[in-house]
Amino acid sequence: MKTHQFEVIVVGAGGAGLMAGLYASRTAKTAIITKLYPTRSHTGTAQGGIGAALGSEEEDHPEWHTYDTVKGSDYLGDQDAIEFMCEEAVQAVYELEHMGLPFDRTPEGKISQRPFGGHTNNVTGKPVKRACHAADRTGHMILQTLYQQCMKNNVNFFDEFQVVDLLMVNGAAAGVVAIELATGELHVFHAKAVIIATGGYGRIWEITSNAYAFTGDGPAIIMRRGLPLEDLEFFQFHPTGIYKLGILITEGVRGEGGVLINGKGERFMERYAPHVKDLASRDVVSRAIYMEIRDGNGANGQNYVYLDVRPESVNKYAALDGRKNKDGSPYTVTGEEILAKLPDIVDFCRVYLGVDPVTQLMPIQPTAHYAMGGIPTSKYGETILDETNATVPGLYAAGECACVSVHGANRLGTNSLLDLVVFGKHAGLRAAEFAKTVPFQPLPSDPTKYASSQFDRIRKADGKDNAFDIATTMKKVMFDKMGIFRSGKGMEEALTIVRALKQRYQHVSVTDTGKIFNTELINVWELGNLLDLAEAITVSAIARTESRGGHSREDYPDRDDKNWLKHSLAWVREDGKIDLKYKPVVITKYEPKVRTY
Amino acid sequence: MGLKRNVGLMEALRYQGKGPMLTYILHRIGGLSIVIFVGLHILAGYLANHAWGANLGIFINSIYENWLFQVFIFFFALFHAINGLRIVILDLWPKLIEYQREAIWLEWFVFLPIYGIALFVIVRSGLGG
Amino acid sequence: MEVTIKLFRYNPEKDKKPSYKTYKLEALETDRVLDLLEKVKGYQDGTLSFRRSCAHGICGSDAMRINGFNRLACKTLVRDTGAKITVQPLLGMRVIKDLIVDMEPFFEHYRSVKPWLINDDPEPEKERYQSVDQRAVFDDTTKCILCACCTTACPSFWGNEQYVGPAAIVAAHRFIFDSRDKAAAERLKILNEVWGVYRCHTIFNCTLACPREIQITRAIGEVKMALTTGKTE
Amino acid sequence: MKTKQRPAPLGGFNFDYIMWLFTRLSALAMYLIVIVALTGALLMSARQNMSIADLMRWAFMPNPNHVASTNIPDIEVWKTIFWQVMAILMLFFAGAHGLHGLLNVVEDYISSRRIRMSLRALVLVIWVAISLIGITVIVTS
Ligand SMILES: Cc1cc2nc3c(=O)[nH]c(=O)nc-3n(C[C@H](O)[C@H](O)[C@H](O)COP(=O)(O)OP(=O)(O)OC[C@H]3O[C@@H](n4cnc5c(N)ncnc54)[C@H](O)[C@@H]3O)c2cc1C
Ligand code: HEM
Ligand code: SF4
Ligand code: F3S
Ligand code: FES
Repeated sequence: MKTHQFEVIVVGAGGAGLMAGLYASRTAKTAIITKLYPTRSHTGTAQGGIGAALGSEEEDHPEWHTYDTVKGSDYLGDQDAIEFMCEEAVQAVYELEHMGLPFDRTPEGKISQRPFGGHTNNVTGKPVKRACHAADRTGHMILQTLYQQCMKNNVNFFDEFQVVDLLMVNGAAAGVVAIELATGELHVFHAKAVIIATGGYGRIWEITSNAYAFTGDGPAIIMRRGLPLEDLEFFQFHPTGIYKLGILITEGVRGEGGVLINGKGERFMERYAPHVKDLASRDVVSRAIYMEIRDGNGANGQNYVYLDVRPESVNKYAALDGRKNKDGSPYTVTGEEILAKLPDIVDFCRVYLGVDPVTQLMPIQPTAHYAMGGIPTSKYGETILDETNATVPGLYAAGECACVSVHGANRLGTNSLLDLVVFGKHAGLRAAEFAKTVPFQPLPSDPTKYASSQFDRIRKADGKDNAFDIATTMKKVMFDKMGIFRSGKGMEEALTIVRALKQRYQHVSVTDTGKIFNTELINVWELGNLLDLAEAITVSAIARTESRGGHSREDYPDRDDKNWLKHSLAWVREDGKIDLKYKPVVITKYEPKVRTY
Repeated sequence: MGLKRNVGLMEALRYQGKGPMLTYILHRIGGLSIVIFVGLHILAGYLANHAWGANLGIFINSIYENWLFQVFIFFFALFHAINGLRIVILDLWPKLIEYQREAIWLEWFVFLPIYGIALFVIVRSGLGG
Repeated sequence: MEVTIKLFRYNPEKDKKPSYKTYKLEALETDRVLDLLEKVKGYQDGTLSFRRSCAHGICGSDAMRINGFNRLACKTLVRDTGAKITVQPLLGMRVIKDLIVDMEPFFEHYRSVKPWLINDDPEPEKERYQSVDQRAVFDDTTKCILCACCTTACPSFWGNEQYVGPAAIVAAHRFIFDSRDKAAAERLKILNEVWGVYRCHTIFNCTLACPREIQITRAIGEVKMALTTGKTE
Repeated sequence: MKTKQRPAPLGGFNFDYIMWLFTRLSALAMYLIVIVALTGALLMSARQNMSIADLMRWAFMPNPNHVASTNIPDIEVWKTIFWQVMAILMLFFAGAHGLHGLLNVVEDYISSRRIRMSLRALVLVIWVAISLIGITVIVTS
């Protein structure tokens, strides 16, 4: 066992982790621990853009952005935090630009922006260009740029170290325990402040746009240490994933004028969102696709529909919608423009589908995409202890694993990257500030005890069950019963199955007895995290007897502001039972209204 | 822990490098054979002029006269020259690299007929025809 | 269809020498090689180790030699490989275990070219302007995901691991040709050394291997020309 | 809206750079010489009197030695100062190009700076020697 000491430890090197590390390292001795090489983080896959009301191409205001986000969140977002984020957004994007991020440019040389689902001009109700982008690899460029800045500023990195436990002493964070993948050795990182930025947990679902590494390690670790997780029932299904594979086709495709077409060749979004049509927010579009499929309008009678970005269709529908360029001329695109603006999408389709989107339709289906819920935090990234908003000293969280909550019940596209940058930065600043004011907590006497006990259990299990089977079953049942549409009965079934799987999981062992890169052991451990979260998610969802944002129940189809305008907090008790409590939503300016697009 | 970094020659040659890698290998072998041969040839020319080394000089020159050797050296010299021109052009005008695939086709297209004719002539005279 | 997949295996804690093991499994034409590796690991041999994350060719974790050619396992379909597949670790790197190689030297080279924006002018209030054309010059090289397919396909790198390698030159190109960056001269100086661009013999293995279809050799060529003409526009 | 021009870097005059450029330029120069030599040979009626191997030999090294044993009736026009200069030029380019090429191949595999520098010195010596010998052969034949 090796021990390291840093003032601030950041767990995770995605957009949130790097931003936090970059800022914390300015004043405090900081290290970033990550289970993947930083550039392998999932932020790199984000395609469409980062939202900020720069107004480089047309009129836009942070207030509009705030309103859209509040509305997008189905009024579950905390409005003070949303306001804060949307105000900071503009400067955050400029800051990224100064760091070297190669945004696409307008003819005047400004940062180019494109329309995105749910982002509107508040006066006309029409989509507004708010997503700042670098082709369709904005996340990639953010990740690379932040990593480059970290190198420039000599931030310490522990690459391929997987954090497996959080150390808490006297109710405050004291560090983390991590396993060095290359040697299998446990390391203790003693710290004054810990920032968790481990990303989401979309691997719980069968069809997902999320990486293999998205196993919810951070939230699971937090939960095991007796801290709550917020709003777990809200998980976003992105409308357009590649059929069967779940690989994401960015909303930017629809931003550039692509439309959804059902098996009968109709543009069906007109019926569900008459104003913004294909650019309605994600929960709305996903449900619409699902309903089309259920009504037998899927393509070829299967469970998918088409996304159409062929120039002739784009031009046809743009003309019908009366979409105009800035100078008032009708909006048109050519095949080359599609290729230039969406090169990676075109590449995915060619490689994985053998389909050329410039001339053919893309088969798509909704795909598990984004965790709105997670570790509850204040708008400065401080982790919240309970329903009174008390905070845990020295513990911070940011990024997809955190729940500020700016996304409420449904996240708008482009707001996650924004969330990473804004709250990553503030978490970093706060943590460094905090570290300057307190001494190190003493380490517990045997800091690695809990972590090694988890691995020992796996090593010693009887090996009667197969992890791959358990994972497959969990993913399937979660996608079927805990997907876009849910019902009390279905969710109960899911819960029973997940609990049974957790029992079976106790028998899973490993054949690899080595220490060096024992990925089998790690994968089994990660499966444990997914199962724990799946259970907590299902329990939280069953309790919420309404439909809101990403949580749609067939047995309770309406939003119920009277009883449910509140965040849920889930704790796992010593005996493994899950406790739920609730805390109010912060409402400043925008009273909940019926949500239509 | 771990294996040593090891790239054996065979391992490297087995990499499925396609057209350009082959031209690189041939270019390299060609360049080396030409320098070595040209060097020897110059020496031979010098030696042949002096009684003390005439035998050696003549022997080296007779290698050159051998048609089998000519088949070999002409292949590499011609290939080196044509491929070298491709490299020079691509290196000095990087924009043209867009057409690198075509460049390789073109290269073989130029090389094969010229070498074919030369081969025919050399072999015919070599076999005393 | 049934596919046979032959895997390079090496466990540093048990084996003195690497070996190959063959597995048979059912697969669809549209399956990724990565899916097959996952299945082998899940059902046939849990000890198999490899890196992966995003599963759609964007994170650069799973670069390996598939049928003798550097690719991403998640971007190679059974359709492209056929029913007989051989998978080996990248060439020219230290193998740590099975398909996992030591990436440190690769990142070392990457860092050596100062791949970050350097501009000491005071920052403007808003964005720095850059025309569409200025932005287009280095667009191609911003796509790099640092997968190392290129560097480990380069015979010069095989020959000597001190060569900075195409990936590092790509990273340098991205900044040298960025109109906002002011340190082109510094980077060119680094690349103007024995282990810089002059180990590149225009072999093109890098360009052909790049899963992001970056015109690497062209980028290297542009760097060489920048050294000759001093122009970086 | 034009961003400020950055200070343009110098061409960095070091051995590697110079030799890189020299290799390319000498390649072009050799092409030129070969073309001149070939045209000259054809003008001097090589077509009827020479085997293809001799023609090539002349093209790469326009040295009277290389055509002495052919069926050319009048060898005098081949033995001019002009062709001697061409031959020496060719020797210069091919020698430097080829020997540096040799060095380049070796350097691909040599990590040690000391060995590299010694090899460079050695190659320089060989180059000078070969050139001197070559020139002697050319002018004395
Ligand atoms: C396909 C796709 C497209 C998207 N497109 C957009 C978009 O257009 N706009 C937008 O705003 N958002 C988008 N998103 C959402 C957004 O990209 C993610 O929510 C965001 O990148 C998450 O960032 P993060 O920093 O929280 O986590 P990540 O970037 O995933 O980073 C997680 C980090 O934590 C580390 N880690 C995890 N577990 C451990 C552990 N146990 N120990 C140590 N380290 C650990 C990992 O190594 C990694 O470095 C998209 C998401 C996906 C999947
Ligand atoms: C018109 C004729 C020639 C052309 C166009 C030419 C072109 C080139 C070029 C462009 C290179 C550089 C390759 C690289 O750096 O990747 C090269 C290398 C080389 N050349 Fe030539 N060359 C010619 C003639 C010769 C001659 C006559 C010799 C021998 C005396 C020779 C020997 C070499 C050697 C040894 C190398 C190094 C090989 C390598 O780096 O792979 N070349 N040539
Ligand atoms: S240039 Fe291409 S092959 Fe090389 S590391 Fe980058 S993405 Fe990979
Ligand atoms: S393969 Fe290597 S030699 Fe140059 S063109 Fe690519 S870097
Ligand atoms: S797993 Fe990310 S590139 Fe293959």
